[in-house]
Amino acid sequence: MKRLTHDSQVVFNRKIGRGIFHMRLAVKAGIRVKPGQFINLLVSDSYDPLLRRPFSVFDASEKSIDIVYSAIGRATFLMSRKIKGESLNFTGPRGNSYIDFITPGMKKTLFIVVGGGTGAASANYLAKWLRRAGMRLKLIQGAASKGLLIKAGEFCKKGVLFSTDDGSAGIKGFATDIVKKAASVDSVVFACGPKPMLGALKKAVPKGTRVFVSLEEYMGCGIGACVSCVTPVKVKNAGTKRVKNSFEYKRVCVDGTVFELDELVL
Amino acid sequence: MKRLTHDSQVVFNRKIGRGIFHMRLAVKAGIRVKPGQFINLLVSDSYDPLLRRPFSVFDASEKSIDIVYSAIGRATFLMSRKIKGESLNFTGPRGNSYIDFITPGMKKTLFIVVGGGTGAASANYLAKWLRRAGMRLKLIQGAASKGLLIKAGEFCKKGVLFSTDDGSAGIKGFATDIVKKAASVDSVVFACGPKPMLGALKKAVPKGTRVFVSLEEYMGCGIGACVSCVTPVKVKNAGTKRVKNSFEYKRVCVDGTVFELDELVL
Amino acid sequence: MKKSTMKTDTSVSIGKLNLKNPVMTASGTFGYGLEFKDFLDLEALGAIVVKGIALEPVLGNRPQRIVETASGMLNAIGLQNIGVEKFLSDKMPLLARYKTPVIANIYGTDVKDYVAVAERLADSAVAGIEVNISCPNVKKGGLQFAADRKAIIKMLGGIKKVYKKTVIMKLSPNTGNIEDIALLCEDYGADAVSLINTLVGMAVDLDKKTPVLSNIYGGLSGPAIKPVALAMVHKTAKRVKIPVIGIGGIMNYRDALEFIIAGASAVQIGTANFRDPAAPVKVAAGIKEYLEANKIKSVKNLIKTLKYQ
Amino acid sequence: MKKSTMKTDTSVSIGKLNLKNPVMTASGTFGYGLEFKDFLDLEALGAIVVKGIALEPVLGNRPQRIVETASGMLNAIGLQNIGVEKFLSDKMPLLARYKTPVIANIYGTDVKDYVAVAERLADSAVAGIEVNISCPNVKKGGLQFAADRKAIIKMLGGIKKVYKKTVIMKLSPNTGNIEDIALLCEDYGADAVSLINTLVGMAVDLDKKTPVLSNIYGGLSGPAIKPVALAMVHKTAKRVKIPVIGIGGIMNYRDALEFIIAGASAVQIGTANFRDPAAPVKVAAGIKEYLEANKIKSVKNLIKTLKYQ
Ligand SMILES: Cc1cc2nc3c(=O)[nH]c(=O)nc-3n(C[C@H](O)[C@H](O)[C@H](O)COP(=O)(O)OP(=O)(O)OC[C@H]3O[C@@H](n4cnc5c(N)ncnc54)[C@H](O)[C@@H]3O)c2cc1C
Ligand SMILES: Cc1cc2nc3c(=O)[nH]c(=O)nc-3n(C[C@H](O)[C@H](O)[C@H](O)COP(=O)(O)OP(=O)(O)OC[C@H]3O[C@@H](n4cnc5c(N)ncnc54)[C@H](O)[C@@H]3O)c2cc1C
Ligand SMILES: Cc1cc2nc3c(=O)[nH]c(=O)nc-3n(C[C@H](O)[C@H](O)[C@H](O)COP(=O)(O)O)c2cc1C
Ligand SMILES: Cc1cc2nc3c(=O)[nH]c(=O)nc-3n(C[C@H](O)[C@H](O)[C@H](O)COP(=O)(O)O)c2cc1C
Ligand code: FES
Ligand code: FES
Repeated sequence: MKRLTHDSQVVFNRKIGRGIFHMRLAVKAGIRVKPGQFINLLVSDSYDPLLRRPFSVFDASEKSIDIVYSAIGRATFLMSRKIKGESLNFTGPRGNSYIDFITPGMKKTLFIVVGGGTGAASANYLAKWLRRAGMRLKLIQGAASKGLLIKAGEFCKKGVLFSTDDGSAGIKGFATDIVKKAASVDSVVFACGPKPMLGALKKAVPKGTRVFVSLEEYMGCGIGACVSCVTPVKVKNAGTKRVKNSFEYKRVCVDGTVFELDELVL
Repeated sequence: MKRLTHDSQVVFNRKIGRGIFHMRLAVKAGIRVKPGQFINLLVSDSYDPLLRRPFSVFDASEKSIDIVYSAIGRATFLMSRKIKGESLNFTGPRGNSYIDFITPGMKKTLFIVVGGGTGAASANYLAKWLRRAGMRLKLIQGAASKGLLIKAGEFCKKGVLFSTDDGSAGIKGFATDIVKKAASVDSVVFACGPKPMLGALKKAVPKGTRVFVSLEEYMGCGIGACVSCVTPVKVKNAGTKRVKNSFEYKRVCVDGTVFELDELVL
Repeated sequence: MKKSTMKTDTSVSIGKLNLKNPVMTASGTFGYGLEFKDFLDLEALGAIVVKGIALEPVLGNRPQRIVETASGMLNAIGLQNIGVEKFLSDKMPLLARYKTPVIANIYGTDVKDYVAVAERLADSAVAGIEVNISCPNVKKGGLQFAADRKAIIKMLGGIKKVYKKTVIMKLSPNTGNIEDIALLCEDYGADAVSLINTLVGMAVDLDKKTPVLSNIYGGLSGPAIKPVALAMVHKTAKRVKIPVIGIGGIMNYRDALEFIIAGASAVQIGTANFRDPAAPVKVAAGIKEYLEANKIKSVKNLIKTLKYQ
Repeated sequence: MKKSTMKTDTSVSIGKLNLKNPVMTASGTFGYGLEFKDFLDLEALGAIVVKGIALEPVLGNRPQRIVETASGMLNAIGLQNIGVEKFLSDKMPLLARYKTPVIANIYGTDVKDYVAVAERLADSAVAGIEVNISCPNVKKGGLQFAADRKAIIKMLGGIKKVYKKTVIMKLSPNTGNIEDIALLCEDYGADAVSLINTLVGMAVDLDKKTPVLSNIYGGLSGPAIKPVALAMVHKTAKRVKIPVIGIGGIMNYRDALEFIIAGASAVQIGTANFRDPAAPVKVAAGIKEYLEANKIKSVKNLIKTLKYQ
C-alpha cells in the first residue's frame, strides 16, 4: 500500500539551457523506473497550482530520479526556484515503457531514439538503457535553437546527432530530417516530442518501419482514474457489427505513454 | 502616484521564539513610518493565499522596515521560509499612530507601553520613539509562556517588565496585572494585543486614565476602500434626533489602528 | 466506564446503508475504485462511489477534457464509461471482494434510461445508487434535469419501483434553488441527497482564441468551490430531514468536519484524490483522531451542530 | 498610411457612455475611488464604479465581514454606505475633478427605493448607474430581485422614466438562467448588463463551531470564480445585443482579454484591487500593449471573437 507515493529531496536543480533545468531528486532505495515512465510531482502546498505535474524520467539510479524540465508556467516556475534539500512528493513512476515493445527478435535491430524539445528527457534514459543492454543505437535530439538543446547525460556522448530549427547548432532543420536518412524498414524508431514532430515521423520513415511514440496529454490524476488524458486509438475490426466506433479513447497515463504510431489517430 | 506600493528584499528572517520570526526588509530610502503603523505584505505570486497580510512595524530605519510575526497559518508559514534576497511587495505604511494622541501637555507624563503576544511589535517601535523623544516610559510585554516572548529591540533593554500566563518568565499572570500597579490617572497607556487583553485594560487602570489601543481586524484592502476591517465606535450625541445609532463602524486600517479605548464598543 | 462507550464511533447511516465512516469517494474522481488500490486501503473507506454509469458504453468528449484553474479545475469528460453490463461483469466482481459498500453513480439521456440502469443494478452487489441529474458536460442527461421538477418526480417514481436499496439524488449547484429540489427529492422518496456537483465554468486560450476544452464548458471542482458547496449544504440541511452528503473542495479532515458541522451526514472526496490519491483515508483517519482528541463519542454528535453568534 | 489609423484605439461604448478604455473598477472594491489616488492615475481608468449607494446611509453587517478562501474571498459587508445625499455632497465633487466617468452602483430594499436613488442621481455629475439586483449579503434588496421577472420589469420601467443616462443592470450568478434575465433586461430598456456579482458562499470556523462571517453567508469573489464568470459572460453575450460587462476574478490583462474575446465589451476589476491597488491601470496598459504588439487597431475588433475548434 501507498508504495506509489514518494517523498523526495532536491539534490540539485541546475539551469542547463534557456529556461531549462535539470533536477535530481533523492529517493529511498528501491524505486525501479523503466525508460519512458513519468513521475507526477506535487509542486506546492498551496492550492494554486492545484494539480500534480507529470515529468518523464530523464535518468534514475537506485537512490535518485532525475528530470529535465522547461520553466514555462506557474508550476514549473515554482520548481525552478527549489533549492537543495527542499522536499517534493511524487506519485509513480507510472506508464508503460518503450522497452515493453522490444521483442527477442530485435537483438540486431538499429534503434533510432529521437527526442524533440523536452521530449529528450525520456529519450536520454531510453538511450542509456539500450546502450547498457548492448543494443545498436542512434540518438537524435531536435530543438528550436542552440540554447534549448539539452546537453546532459547521453547527449554528451559521441555520435549523438542534433538538429535546430534555426541552424544555431547541429544540422539546420528538424530531427525528423535526420531520422529520414537513418531509418530503414529494419530499424525501430522510439520518439518523444511535440505533436507535429510525431506526425512528421510517419512521413519520414519507409513504409512498414515500426515507430513507437511517447505522448503528452493534460493529466488530472496520472493513475488511470479520471480519463482526462485520453488519446484516440484505432479500434481493430471497426465497422463490424460488434464494434461501432472506428476509435476508442485510451489513457495516456496508464495505457501509454508509449503507443505504436500506426495505431494513433493523430 | 504609486508611492505607497514598495518592493523590498529580505535582509534576514530569523527565528526568535517558538514559531516567532524577525524579518528585516530593505527598502528604498525615504519611507517614513510612525509607531503603530502597519505594512500590508503580498506574500506569494500564487492566488492561494490571495490577500495581502498586515503586520505592524516593529522597527524602521531610513533603509529598512522590520516586522516580527508569528507563523500561524498559510501566509505566515510561507513567510517563515523566505530567505535573504527574496523580494516582497508591500503597501503602506498605513494607519494612524499612537503619537498622534500625544499632546504638548504630556511632556512629563509617564507612558505605559504594553504589548501582548505579537502586539509587542508595535509596542517596540513606539517605545523606541518615546525613548528617543526623551519621554518617561515603562515598557511591558506579556505572552503565554517564555518561548513566546519577543526578546528583541527595546525588549532587550533594562527595566522592561515581562509577564507570562504560566510564570515561565517574568511575573506569572497577565500584562494587565503589571499595568494595574504602574498606572495612575496621570499616566497614559498605549497598548496592542489580543482583544481580551484590551478589555481587561479598562478594568486595570484608575477611572479617567487615558488608554489608547491598536486594533487588529481582518483586512481586505488595507487602504480604506472595502470597509471590511471595521470596528464599532461610539457616536457622540447618540439618541438625539439627528443621530439614530449609538455607534458607527470605523475602519481599523485608516481610521485606526489606534483608537481611544473609551470610544470603542468592545 | 462501560467498554462500549469508550470506543469512538465513526459510523453513519445513509438510507438503508450503514457506513463505517462518513468518507466516500466522489464519482468520476476515483475511477472504478481499483485504480487506487496501490495508494490506499479500500476497506478504510466509508463507501466507494464509482464513475457515472450509463446503459450503453459512452466514448466521452474529445480531448482536451480538463484544465486547471485557480485552486480548481474544469472537467468535461463527457461521462466516458464502459456501460452497465461491462461494469457488472468486469469491475463489480473485483470490487465486491472489499468490505466496503459500492455505490453506483448512474445517468441517462432520458428518464427511461435512468430507470433501466437502476433496474439492471437492482440485484447486483452494488449497495446503492447515486442518481446524477447534474452533469454539466453532456448535451443530454445532465443539467436539463437539474431543476425540472416534473422529470425528477417521474424519475424517482420509476427508480423507486425497480430499485429497493438506497437511492441518493446528486444535485446541481447551477440552479437558484437547490434546497427546493432537495425537498422535492425527499418528498418523492429519495433516501439522501448529495451535493454539490460541479459549477458550470469555462476557460479561454488567449493565444489560440479558442475555448480550452473541446466541450467549451466544463464543471468546476476543487477548493475554489468549497465556500459555495458549504453554503448549499448548510441551506439544504436546514430544510430536509433525509441525510445530506457534502461534496465540493474537501481536501482534508478539517474541511470534512466543516461540512459535517454545517449539516452533512457524510462527505465525498473528489478533486483531492488527484493531488493525493490517499486523501480519502487520510480524511477518515483525521476525523477519527479529532473525535478522540476532543472526546466526542460519535461523529453523529457533530452533524449539524453549527452555533450562531 | 493615414495618421488616424495608426493609433491603437482602446475605446469602447457602453450605452450612451464612451469609455477611453474597457477597464472599470468593480463596485465595493474601489471605495469611492479617492482611496486609490495614491496608487494609480484615476484618469487612466475607463470608468470608476463606486460602492453601492442607497437612499439612506446603511451601517452594514457586524464584523467579521470578510474571509479568505482558496484563491478567493467571501464578503458580507452588508452594503455599508453613506447614502446618496452624502455621496453627492461629499464625494462626487471630488470625483468630478477627474476626467473619468463615474458610475454609481445603486440598490434599495424595494423597487421604489431603487427608483428614488436613480431619480436623485439624474441631474448629478454621475455618468451612469449600475443597478445591483444581485447582492447576496442583505436581507432585502439583494437576491430576491435577481430572478424575479416582474420586479425587474417594474424596476426598469421606473428607472428609465426618471433616469435618462446609461443604465447597467448587474446580474447575479446565483440563478440557473442568467442569460434569460439578461434578455429580459435588454427587452425592458437596459443599456448594458454587467456580470457576475458574487456567488453565495460560506465559511465555517471549526474551532469555534460557528460561521466565520457574522452574516453566515457571504459573496465569493476572486480568481476562484473566474471560470464561472467566463462561462456566464460567454452564454449571455451569445444571446443579447446590448454590451455585456465581464466581471469575476480578473487579475491581469490576459484575464481581461479572455473575457473580451468571450463576448465582453468591457470588464470590471474587483478583488484584484486588494492584491494590487494599481491593478486596473495595469490591466488597461496591458490591453493597449497587447493590441499594439498584435497590430490590432481597436479593442472592439477583439470583442466576441472566440473561435471554435
Ligand atoms: C507524460 C508527460 C511527461 C512530461 N515530461 C516532461 C518533461 O520531461 N519535461 C518537461 O519540461 N515537461 C514535461 N511534460 C510537460 C509538463 O508536464 C508541463 O510542461 C507542465 O505540467 C507545465 O506546468 P506549468 O504549471 O508550468 O504550466 P501551465 O502554465 O499550468 O500550463 C502550460 C501548459 O502545460 C501543460 N500542462 C499544465 N498542467 C498539466 C498537467 N496537469 N498535465 C499535463 N500537462 C499539463 C499544458 O499543455 C498547458 O497548456 C510532460 C507531460 C506529460 C503529460
Ligand atoms: C493591523 C494589523 C497588524 C498586525 N500585526 C501583526 C504583527 O506584528 N505580527 C503578527 O504576527 N501578526 C500581526 N497581525 C496578524 C497577522 O496579520 C495575521 O496573523 C496573518 O494575517 C495570518 O495570516 P496566515 O495566512 O498565516 O493565517 P490564516 O491561516 O489565513 O488565518 C489565521 C488568522 O489570521 C488572521 N488573518 C488572516 N488573514 C488576515 C487578513 N487579511 N487581515 C487580518 N487578519 C488576517 C485571522 O484572524 C485568521 O483567523 C496583524 C494584523 C493586523 C490587522
Ligand atoms: C474529472 C471529474 C469527473 C467527474 N465525473 C462525475 C460523474 O461521472 N458523475 C458525477 O455525479 N459527478 C462527477 N464529477 C463530480 C464530482 O463527483 C464532485 O461532485 C465534484 O468534483 C465536486 O467535488 P470536488 O470539489 O471534491 O471535486 C466529476 C468530477 C471530476 C473532477
Ligand atoms: C468587498 C466587496 C464588496 C462588494 N460590494 C459590492 C457592491 O456594493 N455592489 C455590487 O454590485 N457589487 C459588490 N461587490 C461585487 C463586485 O463588484 C464584483 O461583482 C465581484 O467581486 C466579482 O468580481 P471580482 O472577482 O473581480 O472581485 C463587492 C465585492 C467585494 C469583494
Ligand atoms: S490522468 Fe487521470 S486517467 Fe490519465
Ligand atoms: S481593510 Fe479595506 S477598509 Fe480596511
